[in-house]
Amino acid sequence: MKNVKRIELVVDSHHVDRVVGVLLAAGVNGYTVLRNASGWGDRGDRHPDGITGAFENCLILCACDEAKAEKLGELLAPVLKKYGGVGLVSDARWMMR
Amino acid sequence: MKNVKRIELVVDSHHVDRVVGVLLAAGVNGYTVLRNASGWGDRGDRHPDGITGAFENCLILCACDEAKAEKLGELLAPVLKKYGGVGLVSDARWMMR
Amino acid sequence: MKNVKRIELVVDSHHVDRVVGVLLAAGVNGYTVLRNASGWGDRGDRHPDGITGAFENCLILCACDEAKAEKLGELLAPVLKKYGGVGLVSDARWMMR
Amino acid sequence: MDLSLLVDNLRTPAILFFALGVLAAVCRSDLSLPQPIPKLLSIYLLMAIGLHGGVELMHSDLGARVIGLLLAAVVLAAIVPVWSFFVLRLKLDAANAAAMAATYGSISAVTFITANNFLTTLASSDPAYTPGGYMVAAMALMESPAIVVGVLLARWYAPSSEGTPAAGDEQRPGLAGHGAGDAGGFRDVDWGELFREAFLNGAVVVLVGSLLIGLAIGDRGWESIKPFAYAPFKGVLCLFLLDMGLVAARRLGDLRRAGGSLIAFAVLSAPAHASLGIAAAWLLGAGQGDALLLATLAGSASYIAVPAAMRLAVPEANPGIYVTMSLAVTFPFNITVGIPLYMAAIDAIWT
Amino acid sequence: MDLSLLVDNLRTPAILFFALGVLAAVCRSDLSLPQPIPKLLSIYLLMAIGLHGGVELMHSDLGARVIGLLLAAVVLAAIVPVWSFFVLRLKLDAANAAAMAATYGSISAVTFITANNFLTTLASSDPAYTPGGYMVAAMALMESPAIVVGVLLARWYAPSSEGTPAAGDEQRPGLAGHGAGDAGGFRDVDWGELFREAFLNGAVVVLVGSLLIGLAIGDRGWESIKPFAYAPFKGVLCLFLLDMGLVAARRLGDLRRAGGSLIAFAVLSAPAHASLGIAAAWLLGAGQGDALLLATLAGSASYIAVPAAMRLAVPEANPGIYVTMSLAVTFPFNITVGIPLYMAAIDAIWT
Amino acid sequence: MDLSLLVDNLRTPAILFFALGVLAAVCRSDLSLPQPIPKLLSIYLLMAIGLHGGVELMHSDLGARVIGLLLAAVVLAAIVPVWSFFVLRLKLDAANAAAMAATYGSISAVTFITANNFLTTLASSDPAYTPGGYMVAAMALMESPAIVVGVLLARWYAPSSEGTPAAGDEQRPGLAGHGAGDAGGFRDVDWGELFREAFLNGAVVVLVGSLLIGLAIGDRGWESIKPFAYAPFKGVLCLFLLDMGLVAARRLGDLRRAGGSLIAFAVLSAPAHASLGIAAAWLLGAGQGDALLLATLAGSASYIAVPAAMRLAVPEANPGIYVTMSLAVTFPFNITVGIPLYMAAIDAIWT
Ligand SMILES: Nc1ncnc2c1ncn2[C@@H]1O[C@H](COP(=O)(O)O)[C@@H](O)[C@H]1O
Ligand SMILES: Nc1ncnc2c1ncn2[C@@H]1O[C@H](COP(=O)(O)O)[C@@H](O)[C@H]1O
Ligand SMILES: Nc1ncnc2c1ncn2[C@@H]1O[C@H](COP(=O)(O)O)[C@@H](O)[C@H]1O
Ligand code: NA
Ligand code: NA
Ligand code: NA
Repeated sequence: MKNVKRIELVVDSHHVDRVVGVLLAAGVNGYTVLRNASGWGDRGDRHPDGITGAFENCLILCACDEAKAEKLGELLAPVLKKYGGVGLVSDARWMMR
Repeated sequence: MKNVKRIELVVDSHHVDRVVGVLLAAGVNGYTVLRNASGWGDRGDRHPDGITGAFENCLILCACDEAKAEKLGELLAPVLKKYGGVGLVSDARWMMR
Repeated sequence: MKNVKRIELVVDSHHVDRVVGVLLAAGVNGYTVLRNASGWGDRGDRHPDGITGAFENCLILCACDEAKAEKLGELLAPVLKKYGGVGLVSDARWMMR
Repeated sequence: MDLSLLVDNLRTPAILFFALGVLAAVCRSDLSLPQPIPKLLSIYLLMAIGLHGGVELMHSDLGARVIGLLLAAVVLAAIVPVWSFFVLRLKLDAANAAAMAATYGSISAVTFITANNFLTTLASSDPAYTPGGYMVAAMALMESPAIVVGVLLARWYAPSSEGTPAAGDEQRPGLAGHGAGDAGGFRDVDWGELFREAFLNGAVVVLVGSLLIGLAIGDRGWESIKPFAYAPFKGVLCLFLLDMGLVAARRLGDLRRAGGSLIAFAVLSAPAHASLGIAAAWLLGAGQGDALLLATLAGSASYIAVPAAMRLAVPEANPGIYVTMSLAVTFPFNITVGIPLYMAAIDAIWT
Repeated sequence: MDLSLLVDNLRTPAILFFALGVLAAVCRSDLSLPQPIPKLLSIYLLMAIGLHGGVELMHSDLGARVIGLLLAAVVLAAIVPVWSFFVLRLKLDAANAAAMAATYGSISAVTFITANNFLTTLASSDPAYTPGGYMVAAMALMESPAIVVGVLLARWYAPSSEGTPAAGDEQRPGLAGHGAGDAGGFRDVDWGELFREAFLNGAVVVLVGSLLIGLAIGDRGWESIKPFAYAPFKGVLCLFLLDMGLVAARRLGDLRRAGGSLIAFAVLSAPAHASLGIAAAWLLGAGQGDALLLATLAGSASYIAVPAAMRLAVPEANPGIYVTMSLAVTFPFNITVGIPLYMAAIDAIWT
Repeated sequence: MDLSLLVDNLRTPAILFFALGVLAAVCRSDLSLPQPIPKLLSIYLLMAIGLHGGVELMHSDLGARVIGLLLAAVVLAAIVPVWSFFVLRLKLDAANAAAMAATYGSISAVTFITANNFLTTLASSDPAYTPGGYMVAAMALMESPAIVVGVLLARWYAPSSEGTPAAGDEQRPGLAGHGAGDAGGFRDVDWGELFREAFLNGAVVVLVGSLLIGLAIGDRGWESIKPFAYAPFKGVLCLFLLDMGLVAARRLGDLRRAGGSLIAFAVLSAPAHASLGIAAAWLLGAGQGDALLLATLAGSASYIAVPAAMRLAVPEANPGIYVTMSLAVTFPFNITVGIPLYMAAIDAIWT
């Protein structure tokens, strides 16, 4: 098992492609997306209503090495600032496979 | 980036409003909810069946500071005890935005 | 609160039963499954299309003690190798209930 | 008993699809109708039955007999849980007995719909078998009372530490000083929330709302939505029962765990409660169609509205028991054997 | 004004289901139609209206009057956001004013469908009330222009630091040196993406595509799919409006926060813009049916296509404002009071 | 070849909606029908085609010719994968070749339905084009055999370390000593599971179950569900094909990666296998309608049942290859060009 950083992002569903673009630009090896999340934060209540699509959140999970995580922290800050959403970074170990 | 606690709860979908009420009472700044989870635990198999709605789980994710996490641990214990469900607390860093 | 390991797996939805079988074989006390995940990794783009069902991922979350996590790391490695998917292990504390 | 009623019933498309679902689940097929398909189907069914009932109701004259039937329905829904509770206490703790009592006092809309379906052929040859639109109102009235009765029973007979926690209750730090409002009502039952669950549950709202809309729109409105709300109804029921079969059969594991005496209750309470319905209908001079529906309502058990309410108000009760009994035993019993059985009994008494 | 138009409209099944949804949400019922049911229903409605419009269009002859109507539609969709923007700037910043202006310049397909519905009874007695299939084309043409205009306004009037970040912009480390392409276009608006959102938004594609398919398949093709695309249409609309009611009422919290002057805009802009539509229709010699639809399109506001585009192009704008106004104020106003009002005005002018 | 057949086919609503889906995806529209809408639609289609086939089957007399056709169907489904495997081995490893061989041996229900659709107009003028209800049974019989053959081929020709791991296999610590049962059958193929996947796959169960139910319910039962299972069928097919177009076109990236020779196989195998079907139908003296359906079944490739089974039994194979070829090449080929082509060939031979 090797040490990795576990990056967890919650963003507006409309922005997933952008955020994934940033992940790819940083050179990560994979990511996972869970749609249909609701939540609450600085931008108020967000609850997918199925009609407008305007209030759906997504959870993006990405495991990468420390250097990439560092870079992602920099690349994502302005994105989160402009488009809203939050990011968490934690430590994990990558299971051998 | 600042250090935060990452609180992760898995509860019956019917109890999300209650649990969220507790989170708000503790003064957190945001949370995220993923519905439609299945699982297995002390209360047996739980698998959303779409008819009864009685066996659907939800995952709730909340990042907050250590003091609030402490408080939440206290406030949530009786809730989890009475209504079932589990809670995990881990360390994370909050991305600048 | 007691210390636990937090195991997070992303696998093809068709393999959830197998992976859960391994979790149970290792003696865990519970797990949670979130379906309908998309993602990207060594096996390319995976996005649930609703027609073939062939490209849907699942996120499996399991909290267990260190010994079981150790054992799971061993048991799951060949599974992830053969069937694809990733596993992350991190530290967490289990909320009193 | 006229066996042909039973055989005819078992050859109905809807029942056969239920059987297909059960078979598929028993053989561990991967067939499933994922969320929210069943939700869509059940909202459709409730909406369609409500609208149709409302339109029919508009055409009926509501005499004393109808009022009597509606009253009988409410009374049945309120007393069934009481006696059930005391019977079930022999085997279950207060919380589980109360939840299950509420389940059996309330009704299953799909069982009602199946009974309606069953009547269509009979009604075409003899109008006494045509049920009145007010029977949909009876169903709507029977959904909620049992929930309230169930929760009252659970509170009354709960071990005192559960119902009325002492001020210094050690197991609830942080809540003792906050009051129920603060943390969402964990101290005691929140009556506002309970009434909301009982009377404003999604299923109840769609049914009652559609009934009232059916009353309001008149024939012209009904004609405009009939191709949606009436024509495909029996087909949608097939699809829904396919899923019911899958879901019911997948609870068979819980069933085994629950044990024989509960299964016996789930099977025997259906004809027992149905008999009360038949007796009431007979005393009130109802037609055979109305009698069958009242019997079916009384004999059926809830698996949507009640579980939702009980998860909130009696969380100590295990839905693996009360939902399983209702869904995997009483429901299949009623739609396959029960309905023809009640019909045969009614035919025997009425003629 | 002929009040019977209003009363008749309020007794339509679809409107009553909308009211039921609002009521259920206000009473905090747990009723919901989870994702993706509403998506299925809205795709169905767009597909059905598009096909029907296409088939009708095939049978119409497209003279100068029709071309005039289509042109008027596009012009209305492009100028409404401009004046709206400057009015809204009194209360909102550039981003929010632009997003809301785009919202009100574009259209709501369900409002259009409701107006169509409204016309069916009138049309059966007087053919002047039968709208032409080209009005669906007018709707399709009005979806997108406002999006482009809105984004242009947002860029033009944005605080300069937003629109054109300085090279050393401290708040965007790592992006300043990368250029827009690298990180997905965060520096400035990505016009390719914007046009894709405006003209290739799912709703637009289904509507325009179905219209063209309706034109292509001929009567035989239409007959084969009519039992799907035509017969159950009004019923599906009921189900969809039930959900619209739920969703609209659940945004009432945001409404209170937004304040009175925005609500006034949301209510008053509808008849104001509708008047422009009526004037255009009158000048072009359109029939009463076409006039009502043009008025309704002009008076309605988007809550699907525009929000999707604005999230991407003007992320600083708060959908809690522009979606809420459109969905929870203008939409209910139009389908309940607006449409009969516009009809009454048209009747008064035309006769 | 009679080009009007092709042109008429391309103007069918269903085909046009498929094209719309492809176009939307190619233009990168955000249009999508999220899960589980497509699942609902495909269960509906299988249920409807099964019921209709069952009802028709009840009315047919099952002579030797029908038995012959059913037998021919099974034989085709079992031998197509064998020869395909050896051809595909030239380009692919054993696992991928086997998965793809299974895919092409099995069938696509929607292609079958499209062919059925295609026949309706022809059948109205000449009864020889009316297919028998037993062709639905033929389809059901062709779903599963190829799965079993495919897995056998994969096991047989797999590199030995894959199929039978040595006791000390280093790459599988912890499993070597546990046996297959323990960890869920990772050591080798689990035949019980495989047969369950092959014969109890959801799609197979709904199709076969509905066929049997169609046989059982009689004309009265069928009449009661026809407004659901028959009238809207072609419209639902349009909606489903819209999604198929979206999904197929979104796999075009994988297609490019897979390379020309596989694409050639995906295109050319369809008429090749269809010819086998035509030959069998000719030898058995079938009508033109039955012949077209047998050809279409033989020429079509699975993208539901087989991928599900292969994910479990041959996980080394890449669904990005076999699903993509079937869905993004063979399916579009068959529904647009293939079916009219096979019909033209049959017409030429039969007359
Ligand atoms: N403290 C938090 N913990 C977990 N999720 C959060 C938190 N704050 C915000 N979120 C999620 O991120 C989304 C966007 O946040 P915001 O941009 O602050 O409105 C919210 O709708 C939540 O789903
Ligand atoms: N050890 C665990 N790891 C992850 N999820 C769990 C665990 N135990 C329970 N859960 C989840 O929490 C839900 C409720 O747990 P319980 O109240 O123990 O039945 C289960 O249905 C699971 O989804
Ligand atoms: N580095 C990663 N971080 C998060 N999720 C990943 C990562 N790599 C792969 N995944 C997920 O695991 C699935 C299977 O991975 P793979 O077997 O590598 O294709 C992918 O489709 C992703 O959803
Ligand atoms: Na009852
Ligand atoms: Na407008
Ligand atoms: Na084939």
